Amino acid sequence: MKAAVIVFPGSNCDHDMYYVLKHVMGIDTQFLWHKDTAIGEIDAVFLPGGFSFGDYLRTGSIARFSPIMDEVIKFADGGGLVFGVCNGFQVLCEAGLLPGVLRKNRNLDFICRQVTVRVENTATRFSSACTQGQILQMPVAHGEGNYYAEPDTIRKLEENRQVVFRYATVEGEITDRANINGSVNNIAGICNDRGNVLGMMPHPERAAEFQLGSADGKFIFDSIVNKIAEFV
Amino acid sequence: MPLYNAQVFIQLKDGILDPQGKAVEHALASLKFTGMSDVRIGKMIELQVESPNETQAAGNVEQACEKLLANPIIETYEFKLSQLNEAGA
Amino acid sequence: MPLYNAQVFIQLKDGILDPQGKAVEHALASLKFTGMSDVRIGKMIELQVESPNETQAAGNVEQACEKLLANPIIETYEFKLSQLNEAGA
Amino acid sequence: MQEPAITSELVLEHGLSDEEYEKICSILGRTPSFTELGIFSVMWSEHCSYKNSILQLKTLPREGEHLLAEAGEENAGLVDIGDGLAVAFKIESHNHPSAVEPYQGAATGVGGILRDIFTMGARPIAALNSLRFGSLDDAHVRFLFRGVVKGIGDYGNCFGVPTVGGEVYFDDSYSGNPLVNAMAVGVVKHDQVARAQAKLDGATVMIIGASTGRDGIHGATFASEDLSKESEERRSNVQVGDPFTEKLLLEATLEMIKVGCIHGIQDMGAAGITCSTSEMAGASGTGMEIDLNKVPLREEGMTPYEIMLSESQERMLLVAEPGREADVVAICAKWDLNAEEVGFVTTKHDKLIVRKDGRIFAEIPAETLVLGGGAPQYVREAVQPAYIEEVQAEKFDSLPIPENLNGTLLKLMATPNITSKSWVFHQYDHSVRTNTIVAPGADAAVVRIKGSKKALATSTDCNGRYVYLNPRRGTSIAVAESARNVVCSGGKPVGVTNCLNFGNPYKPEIYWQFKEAIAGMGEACRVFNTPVTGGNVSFYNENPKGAVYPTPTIGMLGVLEDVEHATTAWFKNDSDIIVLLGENKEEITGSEYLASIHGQISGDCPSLDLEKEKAVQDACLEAIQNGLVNSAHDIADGGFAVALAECCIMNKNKPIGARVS
Repeated sequence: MKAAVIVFPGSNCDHDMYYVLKHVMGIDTQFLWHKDTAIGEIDAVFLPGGFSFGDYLRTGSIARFSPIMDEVIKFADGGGLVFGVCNGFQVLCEAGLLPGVLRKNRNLDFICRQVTVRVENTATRFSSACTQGQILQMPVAHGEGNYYAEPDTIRKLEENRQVVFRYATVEGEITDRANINGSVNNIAGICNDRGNVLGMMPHPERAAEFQLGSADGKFIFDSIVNKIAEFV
Repeated sequence: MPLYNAQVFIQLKDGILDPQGKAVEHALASLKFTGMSDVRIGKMIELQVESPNETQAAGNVEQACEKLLANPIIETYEFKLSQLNEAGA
Repeated sequence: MPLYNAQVFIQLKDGILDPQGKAVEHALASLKFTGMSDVRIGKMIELQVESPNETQAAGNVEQACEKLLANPIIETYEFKLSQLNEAGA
Repeated sequence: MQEPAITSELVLEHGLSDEEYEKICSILGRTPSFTELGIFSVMWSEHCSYKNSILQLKTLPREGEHLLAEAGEENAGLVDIGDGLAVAFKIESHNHPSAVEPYQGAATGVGGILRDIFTMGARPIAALNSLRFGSLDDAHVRFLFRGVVKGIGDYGNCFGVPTVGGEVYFDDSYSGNPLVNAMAVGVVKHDQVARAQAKLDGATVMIIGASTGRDGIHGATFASEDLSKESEERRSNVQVGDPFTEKLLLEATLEMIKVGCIHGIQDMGAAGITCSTSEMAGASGTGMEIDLNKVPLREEGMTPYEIMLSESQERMLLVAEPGREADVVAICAKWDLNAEEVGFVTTKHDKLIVRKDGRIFAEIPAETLVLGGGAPQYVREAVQPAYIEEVQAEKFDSLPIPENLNGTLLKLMATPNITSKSWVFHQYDHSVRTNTIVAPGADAAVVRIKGSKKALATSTDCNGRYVYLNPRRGTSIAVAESARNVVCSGGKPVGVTNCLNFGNPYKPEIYWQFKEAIAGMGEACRVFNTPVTGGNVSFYNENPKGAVYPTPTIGMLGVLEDVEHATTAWFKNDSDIIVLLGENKEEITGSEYLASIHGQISGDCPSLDLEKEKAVQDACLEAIQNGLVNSAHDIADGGFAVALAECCIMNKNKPIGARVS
């Protein structure tokens, strides 16, 4: 399996994603610069967290026009696996690869803390190693993670089971208290209708080693590796 | 080439929750500003546009809003143009 | 009591660095929007003001800008008032 | 362009005394030009020259076998931690700008300290901040506090450095003049260390990063006057930070150092181009000629005076390796940054020569401008303030014991100075870079170093009340407490950086507090073998009512030989044994209990036996290193009862009880 982590000016979790893929998961990983115009022999493209272009104007609104994004869109249309975390999720929405938008957090402040998400659909290339309803602990660190989409988009996402992760209590209930940033239906992560593009606000790469407090994020990376193995 | 000043106003679509507006409304009340309500926060982007004529200038600004400046899912935009100098000045 | 609609425009003072404006200007250029320059990002705050008359409404909005809406150290403000309904409507 | 003539008012307005002005004239052999007057005023300001503090600072222990850079020689302290790695760390203040514009003041404070770290080639891996405000009941204090926290968060989060620790204190003494001290820690391989040098004759001098505007002119001198009404009017444009450009500057700088196209580099902090050019040339005993026409400007019509004194953020001055200028431009272009050749280094003379439109506006021997060179150094008169005897005489040993002890403890736990600050640090990204082993809210933060078994522990500490009541012992306690925090987290204290926040040094009582504090710091640092690697002095922290508490904030760096030694403070298992190391004395003078329950800030500060403290710390560290310890917590504000309560409730998922006799 070969993976690529895209670096936009302002990305600051690119090294973190690279470290987990290469040193924790042992995947052959390389960086791609936002001005590159070819992805090459890659099985999975990762859009890391950070403040691409300073998050100016709107989070991800400028990164979405970087030359590499045309290639990412072609790669996704061709069925390639694309995974966006935090700022990466915001860029995927602005680029139209995922529906909806990430707005300012409900409490208007930046939030960095451990949260729990519930696995809603294990039949995806990003959650196949999880069990239905499984609780995963991992950190969030964002100022704009409040997911919104028009009502009929939300209905379609729910009907097609494209909502893959939801903010939940430690006991696994979906409550408003567990809803860290005000997202519609506690949505923390969604995939596209084809299931090959996923965006999520929580950071699995910051919870892939017990030393950092939780290794639950590894279930997601395991899912990706297993699914690629099936395809390749 | 004539130079135009464009003022682009970007606002949340009606019906979309505006927590920032609500927070400001709350703060105004606590500072004893009575009678102030329905506070909504939006963006104002000002820029200068060099263009052969006003229609083309407007077309350019429209394009910029559609492509970059506004997010159609939750925002609406409108803009005003004013000429800054005479042609070729 | 008559109801007024206030539009408050808040901008950075001249000379104050506007990193956001710079980034948007750069993005517009890379999207081939030629001739667009001097991009400045500001805020537009819309609110409704209940007040006996326009002068008092203006006074209230002025106070709100000085005290809360604008940061006098790095921002300037201006506002427009328009009456929404007849007195007591 | 006609520069204003030099008048005595102009000299005074530039904060220069008559003797200082005479010294300038004798150095130049003539009266200075307006631009030269501006340059001297900023370089000889308290902020840049340390003129009223350097002679005291020199009494501090500054050597240590692990130190790779003498204190003050480089932009930040540099400590060797083995495995071919060195750690750069420093703390700096941005108090006055934050009192005027809290958000930008705090943000640019973080930006400045981060640049001090990566200008040495080190990648910042942890940031801390030590904040002090007036009482939260005051609306203006709440405005300042919210702005400062948001400014620190927005800058650090966007830049991508985890904010992992620090402290927040609220006391009326700080109202009107908040203290905003920002600390940063970075790691660098020995062969990647960059120096602020300009030794090569003919080497090209370049400015990289943001364009220059009229930001913060008088910024440096601004911090050297009382924050009074007149300084309000003279406030020019506030400095605005751009963390996005700073992140690009970081990546470009590290990339240039890696490919070896940089001979010397220095960040532009206070006094911008003036300070970086004169310090680099002055330190290397060379001259430097620059042409202001080549400086990328953001505003029209800027005068040489304004360009030389501008404090626009996110800029660096570098001297390229001969022939590698194109590499510098290429790397900066990749990161969309300016990279302009503005002049050259010369060994033919030792002057800083500034030209614009072909005319010389400044020609000054560089060395005469800098600390350790020609900048003045003073010892001021020190007089023990009258209040010292009065407060230290009060014993409070007949105070009634409150009947409702539980109620008192709960009240103490709820005071702003003791209660959990999670509502603050939850606004800071503390897990970016996936190195954070012990997150904020603990005694010290612990961050791992990828590729090495070692880890770093850092903490900032100072109890301003103790230092007010007894400057010498209060400061020793600050060092002891910072070391204790590091030890409780499993680290061995190796070095200190300090941020000395005091009042007006020209007042003998204030200077007495300063001298005593430095003496106390030296004593403690010698016992703990933690040399002072550098830091910052911020005088004139006064407001119309009087000086703030003397607050010598200590930033302590500790090294964990093995990241597995990382220890947290909360109790872990049922029936674990609780051990008290050291003696619990019945001292309440100067305590939080006395202040918040009895409304008294008086009595001498608690006693301290430095040798005993070292023994307690060594015992605790050895026990941790031998795996005997599940948790360790230092007893500080609020004393024994609060420390115990904290150990029980700190872990929100698993609160646990305790019984002590």
